[in-house]
Amino acid sequence: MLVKLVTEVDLNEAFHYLQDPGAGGIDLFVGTVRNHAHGKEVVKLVFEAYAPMALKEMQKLAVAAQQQWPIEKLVILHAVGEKLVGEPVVIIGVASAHREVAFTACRFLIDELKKTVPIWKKEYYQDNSVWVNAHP
Amino acid sequence: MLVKLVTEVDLNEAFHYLQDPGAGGIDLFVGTVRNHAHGKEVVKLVFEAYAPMALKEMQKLAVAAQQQWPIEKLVILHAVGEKLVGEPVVIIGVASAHREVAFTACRFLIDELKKTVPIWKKEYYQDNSVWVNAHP
Amino acid sequence: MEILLFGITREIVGESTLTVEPEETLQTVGQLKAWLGQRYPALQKLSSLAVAVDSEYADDAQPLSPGQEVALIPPVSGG
Amino acid sequence: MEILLFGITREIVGESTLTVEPEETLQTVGQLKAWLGQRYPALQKLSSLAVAVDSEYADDAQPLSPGQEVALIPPVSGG
Repeated sequence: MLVKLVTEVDLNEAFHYLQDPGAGGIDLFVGTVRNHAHGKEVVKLVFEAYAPMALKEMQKLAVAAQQQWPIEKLVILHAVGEKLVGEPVVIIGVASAHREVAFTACRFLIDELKKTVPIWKKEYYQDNSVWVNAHP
Repeated sequence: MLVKLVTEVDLNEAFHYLQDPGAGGIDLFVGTVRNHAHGKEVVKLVFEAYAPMALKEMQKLAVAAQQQWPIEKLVILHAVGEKLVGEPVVIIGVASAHREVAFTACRFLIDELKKTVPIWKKEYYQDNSVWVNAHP
Repeated sequence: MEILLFGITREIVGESTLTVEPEETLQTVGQLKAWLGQRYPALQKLSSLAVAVDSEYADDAQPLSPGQEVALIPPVSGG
Repeated sequence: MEILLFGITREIVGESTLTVEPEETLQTVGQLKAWLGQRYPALQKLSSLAVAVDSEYADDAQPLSPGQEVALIPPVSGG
């Protein structure tokens, strides 16, 4: 598995790592910065991570996925720092013999990452900024 | 939408086309040549297409997906010609505001492509070759 | 009438285009399929065999007329 | 004891590390959370507040001891 926090997530790095003679299907999810959220225009995002714990939690998710499904290769890359609209911030990739596994495991990994990995996103709008999910 | 038959599918071309200010999630499915099929070792694949009809059918699938889900951008790239183990042969990409749509539409497109688009794959093993799906 | 052939149908017939003479008087897709099946029994052993007219899937009742682009579509296996 | 702070907890406290003096005698994660909530009422308004000990999520009963790495984990929002 390839699990990293980086300043720039690299789709080619992910794909080259995932290419495998035993893989028939590779699913790649790329989260990108959207220009609107909660009805407001977003200017940029800033990501902050508790790096050692974030890596540990991402590795746990990778292991959980590998225990549940027959996975050939698996990638989790997450960006930290400032990201502008349209830029990629997270890449999840799963290579498997069959595409069902690639889709299902990829979906599992991004869903769980958003629940448990200690990374925080601050959304900057024209007039203010907010730590996402911080308040009810 | 970007729908093409090509000799080499290009992941970067797909991703750059899909990047969109309104997209929060991009799902990319990449089908690659697996080293085994039906219990035999695969040496290479050769893809042949009825090009004008294949493009029309891929465009129909793209339109069907866009009618069903709120999609920002959509890519279908399929290779023709000889492909070796590990090489990509098809790329499906969907960009949407939310990741659920990206995953669901991407899965729909690859599943349907395999059913209706007039492209044929010949699998070459060590000792012989077979047109996939041709016989019961 | 010229019939475009792909994949295993091209290999069964041995050419990428099959010419059907006008005197065969094939008026529908169904008649064309029956005629082909008699001439090339190996076509009958395929999992399925569709016909496309002007690059659209056509059913057996569809009439054939000069100037159309007709193609045999054996079981697809893209992706 | 040093507490690592991230995201909104760093902004609420105004520093990226908070030092808790030994005389506070906080023996469990639960006691630490109660102490923090009193000193920084804004922490109580968060959707959730977890504590990590040695970079693992810890429940309220977990004992605290010197030499551990302790961190506040406000609601995560990666991805």
